[in-house]
Amino acid sequence: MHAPDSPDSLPVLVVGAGVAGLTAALDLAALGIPVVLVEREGCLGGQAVRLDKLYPSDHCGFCPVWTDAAACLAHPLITLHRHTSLEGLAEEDGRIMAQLAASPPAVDLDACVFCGLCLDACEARGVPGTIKMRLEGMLSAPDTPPVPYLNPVLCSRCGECAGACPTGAIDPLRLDRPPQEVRLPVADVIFATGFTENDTTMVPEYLPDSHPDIFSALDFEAWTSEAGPNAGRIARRSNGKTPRSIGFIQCVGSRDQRFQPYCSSVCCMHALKQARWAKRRLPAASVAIFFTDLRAIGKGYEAYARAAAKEGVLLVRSRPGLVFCLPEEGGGSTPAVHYEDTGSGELITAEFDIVVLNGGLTACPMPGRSGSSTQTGSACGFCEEPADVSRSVVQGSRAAALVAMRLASRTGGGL
Amino acid sequence: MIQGQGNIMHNAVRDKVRLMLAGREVVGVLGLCGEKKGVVPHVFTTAEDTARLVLEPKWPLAKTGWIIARAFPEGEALGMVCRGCDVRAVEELVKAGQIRPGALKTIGVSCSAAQAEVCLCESPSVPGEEPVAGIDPMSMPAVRSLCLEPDRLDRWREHFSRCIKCYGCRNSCPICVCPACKLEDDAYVTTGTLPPDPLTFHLIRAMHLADRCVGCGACQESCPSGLPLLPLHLAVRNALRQREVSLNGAGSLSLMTAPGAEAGTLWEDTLGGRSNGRRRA
Amino acid sequence: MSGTPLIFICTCYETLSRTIPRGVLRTGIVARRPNAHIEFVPSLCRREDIDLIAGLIKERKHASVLLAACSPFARGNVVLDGLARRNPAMQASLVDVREGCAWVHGGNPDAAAAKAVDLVCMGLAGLRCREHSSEFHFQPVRRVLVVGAGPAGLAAAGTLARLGIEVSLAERMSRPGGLLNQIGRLFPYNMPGREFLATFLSEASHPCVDLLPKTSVTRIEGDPGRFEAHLSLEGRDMTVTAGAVILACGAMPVLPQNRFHSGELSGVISQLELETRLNKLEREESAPAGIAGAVFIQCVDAREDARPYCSTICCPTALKNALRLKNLNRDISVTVLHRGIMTPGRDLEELYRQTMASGVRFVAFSPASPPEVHGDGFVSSVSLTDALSARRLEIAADLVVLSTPLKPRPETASLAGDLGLRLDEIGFACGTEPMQPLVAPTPGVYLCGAVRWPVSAQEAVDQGRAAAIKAAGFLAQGALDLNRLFLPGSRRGPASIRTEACSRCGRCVSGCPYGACRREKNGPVTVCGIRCRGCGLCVAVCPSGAVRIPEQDSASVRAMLREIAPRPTALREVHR
Amino acid sequence: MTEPASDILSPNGCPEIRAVVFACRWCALVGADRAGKERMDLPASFRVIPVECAAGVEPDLVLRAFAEGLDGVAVMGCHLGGCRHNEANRSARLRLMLLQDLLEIIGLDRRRLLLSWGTAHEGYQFAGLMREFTAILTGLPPVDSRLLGPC
Repeated sequence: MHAPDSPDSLPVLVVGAGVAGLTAALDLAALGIPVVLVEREGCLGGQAVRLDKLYPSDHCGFCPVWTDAAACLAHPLITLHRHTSLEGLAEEDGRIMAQLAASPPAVDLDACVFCGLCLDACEARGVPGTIKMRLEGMLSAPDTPPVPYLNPVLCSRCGECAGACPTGAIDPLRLDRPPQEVRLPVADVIFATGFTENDTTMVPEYLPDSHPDIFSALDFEAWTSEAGPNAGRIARRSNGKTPRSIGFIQCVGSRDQRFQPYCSSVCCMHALKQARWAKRRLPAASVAIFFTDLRAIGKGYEAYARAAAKEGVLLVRSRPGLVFCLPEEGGGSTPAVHYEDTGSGELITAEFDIVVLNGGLTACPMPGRSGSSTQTGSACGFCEEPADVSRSVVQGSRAAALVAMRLASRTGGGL
Repeated sequence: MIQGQGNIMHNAVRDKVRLMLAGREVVGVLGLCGEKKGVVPHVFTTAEDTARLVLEPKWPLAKTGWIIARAFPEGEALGMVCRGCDVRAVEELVKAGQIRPGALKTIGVSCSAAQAEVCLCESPSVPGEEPVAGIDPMSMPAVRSLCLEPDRLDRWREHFSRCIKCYGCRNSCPICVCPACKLEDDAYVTTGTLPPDPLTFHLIRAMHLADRCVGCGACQESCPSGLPLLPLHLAVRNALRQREVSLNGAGSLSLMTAPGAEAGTLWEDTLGGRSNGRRRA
Repeated sequence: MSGTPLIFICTCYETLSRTIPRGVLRTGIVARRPNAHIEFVPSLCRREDIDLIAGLIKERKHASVLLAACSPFARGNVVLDGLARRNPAMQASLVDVREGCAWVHGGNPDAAAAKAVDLVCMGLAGLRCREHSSEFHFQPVRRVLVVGAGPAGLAAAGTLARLGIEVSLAERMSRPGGLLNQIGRLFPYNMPGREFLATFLSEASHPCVDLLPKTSVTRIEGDPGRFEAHLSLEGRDMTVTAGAVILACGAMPVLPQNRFHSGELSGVISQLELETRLNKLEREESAPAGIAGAVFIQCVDAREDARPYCSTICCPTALKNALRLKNLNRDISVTVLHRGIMTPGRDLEELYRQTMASGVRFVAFSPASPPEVHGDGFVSSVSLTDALSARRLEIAADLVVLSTPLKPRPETASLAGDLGLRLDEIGFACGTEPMQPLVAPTPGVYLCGAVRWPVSAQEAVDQGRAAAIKAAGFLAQGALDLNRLFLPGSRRGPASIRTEACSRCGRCVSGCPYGACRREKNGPVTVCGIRCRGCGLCVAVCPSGAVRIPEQDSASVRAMLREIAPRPTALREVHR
Repeated sequence: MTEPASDILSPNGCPEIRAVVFACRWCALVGADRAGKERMDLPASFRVIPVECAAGVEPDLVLRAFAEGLDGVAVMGCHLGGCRHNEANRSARLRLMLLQDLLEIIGLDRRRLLLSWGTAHEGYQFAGLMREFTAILTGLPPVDSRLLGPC
């Protein structure tokens, strides 16, 4: 086993607590290797817990993930730093020194008992709505219940809340404090920083953000999720009406020489999933996916796509040239998609009450990943190569394996 | 049943029994023995003895057979002249590992259509014999009035209130062979109350038998208060069959096998509308 | 040692008392439990609080403690786990009177108070009939059996060896490498297959790894931590005892049986055949003779009703080989007939772009009107309808390459059966989707590579490493971490069967989702503690009440129900 | 209509309803917890008993619950296909549906046994079920041993 006070008992740094990071951390800890897990956000689970459903199992997004999140929180060998990001890595006398920036929020999640006393204190004194009980992250995993959120703009820094808080969890002054630099010697690093959705405004022809009914894929997920604002109901953002038709446009800003040449590889299935759920919840609505190549190649994915087609999801091989707005009878406007029906070759303009733009996902940076001479640490998950949940967790375990092997070779012999 | 046929069948069975005994296949053959006052179950061991073998009336023997033969060492077997339900019961007992396969050798005798009517039996004939038309229990007024009529609750209340908790139904049941029984466990059935609380005493039994009941009616026959237990068990068995068919399209009666055909089935609940999709104020 | 449990009620800094006044709660409880020991505390979840109550319990000599506090998901678990760490032997249980009561019935304080009393009494009832299952240890054998020495199996073995774990690596064929032996170059970087294989062969040639060629696994018995695998080495039977098993027996290529006149027209070959030819040509550095036009047909025997899945690797393979053809002879016109090019991600998409740049032509067809291959003795041309332009095309070809998918190996089913793995409708093995795709429901059983789903060589080795570290983690733990599996905070042992009450009817055996209940031939039914995860299905189906989960016994549930049961009230009197 | 609607009202105008909820701790228990966190206002008629899996709920104990005089029993598990115990909840569903049928056969209202598969993992979903369930039970007379006992 891993000797606790040998020089190699330095912890392994895992950057990012998405599904890949969580898996890597747990796999290492299972071998008795201490782990420091840093997460930029307040809640664990990364993008996965923000998903309403997962394909192909149609499992809820957060449910499978929080088991691992809870295990990480409970594991004696895993130290978690929320609201902390990796700034860079330095080489100091043969050891890797990680520079972390911790910017603790006004409310300390680990100390808060959610009693709500701060709200009362604030309401008595401050501007109403300065403190709100709000879900940490879009979906609340049980390890992140609704916590008091201190609005930095409204807050007068009067400190009433801090006075009322029985556990000293809340402190408005933290709002103004600059991030604290932390330096931490680590044995090795695993990057699992995940991805961010590209700014769709890059793609002018699809009028992104110009119409409330044009969504990015993750916006749509949030808008329609069972834990979201509409509790699983699908409605138009413009007028709250039930949409008669929904169009999904694939490869928006990806597989596109102007922006992102590569394929994000998760969007086809993501769109299929959203389309199927839309169809389940609104059987009357017509749902279409405009794809370039329908890349459903994983385990059970093809079957999922076939089921979608059987359920009446319209699959159109086409890359629409234009999205624009048409006036609606009774005021307002509705987006319309202009595309070529590749089968017949004719140009079609179709109105869609909701248009979902699916595509460009960019890997998050990995500070210090490519060192001067060679690459440090191992990367896993989307930040290494576009990957969905089931691929990310495999990559996470793989990264853990590589690190464990490196440590073992250092100690000579097994762990 | 016409007398002539009866005699032919009777002789055929008697010959089978004699053959069994002669061939030393079995140590004895359990059957009904005619006496002056009536008939009693009896283990026939000699050819001449079988002269007293009678086939009527229908008398469920499976439990008796099990009690005699369960302790038999490897190689020993007991013959049994019995009806279709008993044959099924023996199969169930073997399936449930309660008796060594082959320890009970059955000589099946089909019931008459008239008998089937009495027993609410859907398969009165035994394999190998020419089929006798069974009846669908759910079509019989006896069952319908108890299990479908609006006022059935009152009927059941009246019936259950007559139970004297003698455990006759369980003790005579060829399926109820557990060494311990939930009906005697205070965690399930409150002990020391009469009549027993029907919700537990009778319904727990009904649940346990749902996928096993062979419809022999032994429980009902042995009930001193004449509770209509057979309709209850048949109705439950029927309900389970409906469920099985609707869930996995097969008639395989089992409370364990998970329906496979509907893999990936999604959210549902038993309150009329779907509960997800609408936030309530 | 006092039998009566000590009750701690956390008022959460008096916020609870706003809805449910202390007095009401106390009188309510005492009315039903006259000699209850009740302690009100402002908070339970800070470290000092836990220390405090742990001390109190010790000094007052209480065997068990009931915490009436917030929900397990809020802070409840923190307290329970904290107590368990300080005093493992203690019976502690938690009832949620905040989220579960005060916060949802704020509008009706009386009802809330009544419910809180019920909840506390339920907790007490549960504690009374609750049994403490003994600490559950097991000593796994520190050896892993890896079935199949393809890239996945080799990587798994190599990884485990470097982590100091003994490995038995069983390979059907005479030499390791699996399908990789037939592959000359690997997409996307066109790396020589031999080179790639060599790195993992050298990794796996390690004193810890015991490579068994020409060995097939006939049967696997036993339980996690001590599997007994029966192998046959060229007919000679042998047994390997391993703590964990990694299934890496791969998949096999479908051969195009007389599809597109393969077999009758010469020049119509399978992708694998082309692979071998290219390997030969590249070794001899000679150009392909007498080939002017080559046509690749994708999705042959795949993505159709008979075989409704995409085999993942055929597209990149075709692109790679198209490029190789081009590199051998620029003048060969190469056309790829496809139903969508499946090259997700960064590198594969790059490969796609390279291939297009090199002049390889891509034509999409729809399954409704598949291409037709023409020729007489020799293949001459391929005709099809371009799905994107609906135009008819006639392409001259003297080489037609059919891309066929991978299918599950026959032995997968039997091994999966032994190891409690489920198969998907195609016959590939399933892990625990979505978070643990390489982990079987049975602890200590893992899968990697094409046995789960067709994968590239690179992905196969990645999965091999992943499966390896999972197995290593499993062998590293001395006792199963029950807290992670069972009710929050309360450690729970496996189900147990009272033999004298068991009728051996086998309902639990056929019902158990983990194959933990089993009946030896006319012996008693037993529960395998390592497999059991305490779902309680066996308890629910047992007709004689012989099965029980020690920490949540039927008797205790019944006792809880008693506490909920409405007391006789005026209402009921009227009813009478 | 198998049971006469209850016309007996307690002083505060609504029948005293008691129900027990067997909540799978992977799904419905989370919903119950969230309902609390969001401080929703629910009828105080139900008591939650957390279970590891809906498959572990004994039909016999459900009957016991009715015999104890409870008006309703709810069993809530993961959605089918999402069970944490290798599809165990599918067979649980079959067993409990059969129990509903059994109640129906002897003339008790099947709605007294509420089954929910993956429909209670959000706070509002759990709340909605509890409100509807209570409303339904309010319309039914108390099941009491007395109700089925000697007349």
